Amino acid sequence: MKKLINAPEDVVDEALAGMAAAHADLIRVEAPNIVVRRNAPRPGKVGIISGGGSGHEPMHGGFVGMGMLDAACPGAVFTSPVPDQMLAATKAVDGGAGVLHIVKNYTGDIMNFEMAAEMARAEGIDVSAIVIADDVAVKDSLWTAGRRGVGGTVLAEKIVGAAAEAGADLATVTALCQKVQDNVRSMGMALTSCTVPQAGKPTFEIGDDEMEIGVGIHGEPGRTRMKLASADEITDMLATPILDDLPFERGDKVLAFVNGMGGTPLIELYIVYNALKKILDGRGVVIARNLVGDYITSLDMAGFSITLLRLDDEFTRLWDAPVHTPGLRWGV
Amino acid sequence: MKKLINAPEDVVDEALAGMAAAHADLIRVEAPNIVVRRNAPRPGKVGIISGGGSGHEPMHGGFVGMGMLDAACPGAVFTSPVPDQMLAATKAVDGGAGVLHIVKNYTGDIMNFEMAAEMARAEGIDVSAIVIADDVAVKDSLWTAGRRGVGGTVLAEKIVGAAAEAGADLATVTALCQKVQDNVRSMGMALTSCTVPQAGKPTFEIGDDEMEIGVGIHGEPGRTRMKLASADEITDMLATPILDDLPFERGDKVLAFVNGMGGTPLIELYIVYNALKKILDGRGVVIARNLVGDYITSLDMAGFSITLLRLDDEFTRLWDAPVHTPGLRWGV
Amino acid sequence: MIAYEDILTWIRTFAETVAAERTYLTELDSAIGDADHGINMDRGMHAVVGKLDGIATPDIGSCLKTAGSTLVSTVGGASGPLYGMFFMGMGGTAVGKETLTLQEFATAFAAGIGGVERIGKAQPGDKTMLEALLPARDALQAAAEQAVAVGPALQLAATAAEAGMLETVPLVARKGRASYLGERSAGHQDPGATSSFYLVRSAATAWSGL
Amino acid sequence: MIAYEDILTWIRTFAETVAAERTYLTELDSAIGDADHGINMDRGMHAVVGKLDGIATPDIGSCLKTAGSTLVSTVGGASGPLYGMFFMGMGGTAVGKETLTLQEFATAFAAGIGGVERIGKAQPGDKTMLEALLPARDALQAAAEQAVAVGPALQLAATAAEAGMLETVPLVARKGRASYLGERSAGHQDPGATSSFYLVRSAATAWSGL
Ligand SMILES: Nc1ncnc2c1ncn2[C@@H]1O[C@H](COP(=O)(O)OP(=O)(O)O)[C@@H](O)[C@H]1O
Ligand SMILES: Nc1ncnc2c1ncn2[C@@H]1O[C@H](COP(=O)(O)OP(=O)(O)O)[C@@H](O)[C@H]1O
Ligand SMILES: [Mg+2]
Ligand SMILES: [Mg+2]
Ligand SMILES: [Mg+2]
Ligand SMILES: [Mg+2]
Repeated sequence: MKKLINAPEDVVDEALAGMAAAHADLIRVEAPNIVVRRNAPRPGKVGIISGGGSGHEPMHGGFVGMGMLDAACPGAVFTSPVPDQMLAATKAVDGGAGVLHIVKNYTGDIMNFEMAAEMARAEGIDVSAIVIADDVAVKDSLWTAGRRGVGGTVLAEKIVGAAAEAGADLATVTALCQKVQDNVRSMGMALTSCTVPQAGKPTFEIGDDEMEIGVGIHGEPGRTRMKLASADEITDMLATPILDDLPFERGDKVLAFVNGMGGTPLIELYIVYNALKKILDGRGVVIARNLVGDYITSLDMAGFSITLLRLDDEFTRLWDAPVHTPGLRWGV
Repeated sequence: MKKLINAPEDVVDEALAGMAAAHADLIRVEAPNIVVRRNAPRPGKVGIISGGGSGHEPMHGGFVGMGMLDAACPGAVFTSPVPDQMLAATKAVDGGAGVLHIVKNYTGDIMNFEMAAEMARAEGIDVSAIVIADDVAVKDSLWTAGRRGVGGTVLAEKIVGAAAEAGADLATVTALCQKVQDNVRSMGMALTSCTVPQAGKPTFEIGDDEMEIGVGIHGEPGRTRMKLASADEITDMLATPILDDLPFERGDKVLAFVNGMGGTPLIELYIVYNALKKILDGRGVVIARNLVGDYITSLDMAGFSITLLRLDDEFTRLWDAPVHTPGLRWGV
Repeated sequence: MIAYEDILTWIRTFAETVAAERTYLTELDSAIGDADHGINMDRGMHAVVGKLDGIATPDIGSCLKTAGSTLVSTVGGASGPLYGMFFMGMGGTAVGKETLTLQEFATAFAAGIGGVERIGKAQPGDKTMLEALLPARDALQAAAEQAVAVGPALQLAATAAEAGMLETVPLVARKGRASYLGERSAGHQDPGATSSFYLVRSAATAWSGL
Repeated sequence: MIAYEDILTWIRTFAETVAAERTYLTELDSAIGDADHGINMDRGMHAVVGKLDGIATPDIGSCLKTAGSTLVSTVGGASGPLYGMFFMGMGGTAVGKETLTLQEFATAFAAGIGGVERIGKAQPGDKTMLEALLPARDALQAAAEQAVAVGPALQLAATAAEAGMLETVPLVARKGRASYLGERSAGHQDPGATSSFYLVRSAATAWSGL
């Protein structure tokens, strides 16, 4: 395992310490490992929190700040955080207007967030929760855990964060977050496996000429293992199921998000964006906004994901609203 | 070779097309492969251009925009651009106040930029050039090609770009760029090799338990090959030669820049930043500004570099000035 | 009779087993999950063992509840709440008790499973830890009704749990991270069912003399 | 006598050699550079060959200058300006000529090297393409003075270039990207000296009948 780390068990704590030191103007890191917006709580503002296993940086800690999250709860690498964190974060950001939990759809995340929400409610805080489940690589079904929450989460956090910043109440931001979930779809692929520091070896074996289509952000196996193909072909393999799922239709305006998994250089992401644009142009789907870069990663995995969000005026306005976090910044 | 590409020979063109499509509000891409600020030339403003081989994204094309570069000249992967590009870029951004070429110290870059500068001067454009040579891994000497230009280039482009945006004349921005060079030092390391798409295989072989200290941004071998060490130890191996070289002294204020090489996840860069902060604290060197992320990369190489710039009030003010490019943005 | 000390021995044995099988559990989770089950359980059980010495009164119920809440607070993931609720559910039936009969233990064990079912909402056949826990529960209850001694009863329960664990191999997961794999989850043993088998076997090992 | 057509054959032979040795040249550049020398030269010579057919008049000077400026415009890196200046320097001495004597060719070759030296500012012993070019220049000049035939003269020059190329192995680079390696650059053959040897050998091959 080749990593820039000290002891595997110190990875999360040291990375958080580094983040806190680098972005002291925006965030503070508090026990029990929560990343809190520096000026939280803000009276009357709905608190927005999210969280999940570490290893997806900048998500979620890198999205704490003005116009996005009020707090993030980073668990151990690829492991949902514990309820104590979400409870502490909820209390730290509650300004009396309630707190929204944005939860990615993983069994562990759901259960830990639910426990925390119950505890927080028991302490008199108004808590709502929305589950993001946007990964079309996974078949949706009432009988299973449903789809994974992936790239759509980043967009939800930005849009909902902007609404909360502008003063929207808990019911409004909750409904808005659900509306993002209803209009966003994603899919990812991997060229290489990630390596969990404490596991010490790659999560999956993959041949030098193979790729995994539909991979999860924890290196969970995807839809299919196949021979490496060209960027154009791969982009099509991800874009088509996404487009067909919602479905996105001719004339739809979208936010196109090409996300690197951590080990993929930017030059390749732009090649993918170029391929994606051609596909969307061909379908008459209009890219009105875009985001290209590493925002929801899987440690050192090489690969990428595509997320498409169908935009309306409300989404577009909230996307464009100022944001100032370690990982996303504009308008300030 | 595992890459998200179509044909190796199309990598640069397609990535530029993707970039142009994603950032049409900021840049345009023109023949012969130059990235030009959308509203260039601007009458009376000194033009700032840079360039070099591709494969270091977001540098340089990602730094074209308000408050930074007016144009960038991307060569083939890891290959200096040709004079035609610098000549075209110089003409495209000349607003009558002259053009500064920011050149990284590589034989090829120097020669190609020099040829272009002579051609531009022959066409009546005032051109000056500053060479960035900040890599302390290379022994400096009058008899050799001198030090490589690496991370300091990013900082020079930002600071000089801010001055030009504010209306400084050619002599002033040229002197300012030299001042950055005089106060900046860098060093890098690699855990893995990069792979040039057209070469098709790793530039260097490296054992599973080895690292290369002092590596160049083209995968050029560094100072020494050694057994993998901890993040704290590695950070010290880079920081100490940097600190001792200028030298940076107790009480100095610095901009600390921890840069990912392309294949390194952000979580590891924050661990390195945490280690670097401890080292600088121990030496009484004050981190007044910082930058953590992938800004000058080496394709898919895993590794990082550290750059320290000694700050004075002028540098700090220019660093803080608004910038709006695909790769760096604040204040707008 | 199961004494307070026996409960401690059980928990310690389970913690040791998890530590020893940490890599194996993580490997199982690599195949159909995210390669952390052994790491998660080891982190949690390490924390639980650290708490045991601090407990002043020999109250089995509060000891098990402490174990459960410690797991909730330190494990995260799916297994944190699941094992947490298991121990808290068990503990809830044994508050104030210094010893347990086999029937009381069987009842507590079943209550623990109730906690797992409530929070996890899994059904038998979903390829989860329930596949190992449910047969163990039934074996324990049967043994208690037939007045089998504690040691042999736990041996029976461990055998049942092991069989249930092995039966997870062909199953297609419908809950937890493995469910994302759909049909591709078949052919792999469930990591949580494996740790649950260790939980029962640890009691059998710890209480072989009872 | 070297005719215009012979110059074309030389250039085409060099382009073919570079294409064939593209991987080898790139591998040499991996060791002490940035793994692109073969790619660079192949891109450039491919472009040069594409230009040859478009030349209307059989003017050796303008043909060589076109080759040079095409290299400058398509190669980049260090080798673009260096080889570009080499061909432009050669071409400058042969403007308006349809044939060259061996002495004229030797003079043109030396002028090409002058272009390389002016732009590259390297000294003999710096471990650059000059290590192959300079001995070839001297061998050509000596052969011209001794009225050796063109074919054998180029053979002598190629042998001298090859020896110079091999002598780069122990050298410590003081110019170009390899110089960043300091002492570690010793023990590797210089890629530019290798392509320069191919340049001379291509003439020997193309002109073996002259
Ligand atoms: N809904 C559920 N009910 C019961 N057990 C479950 C459920 N979901 C997952 N599990 C169990 O949890 C195990 C995975 O635990 P772990 O790897 O620690 O958590 P995570 O999946 O969050 O990484 C699975 O092997 C399975 O036995
Ligand atoms: N200053 C110089 N003078 C002469 N030849 C040089 C000089 N610098 C580099 N070279 C030659 O250029 C070769 C490298 O060319 P190439 O790999 O194409 O360019 P780059 O180093 O820019 O990647 C070296 O092997 C060396 O022979
Ligand atoms: Mg997990
Ligand atoms: Mg090069
Ligand atoms: Mg797991
Ligand atoms: Mg080279």
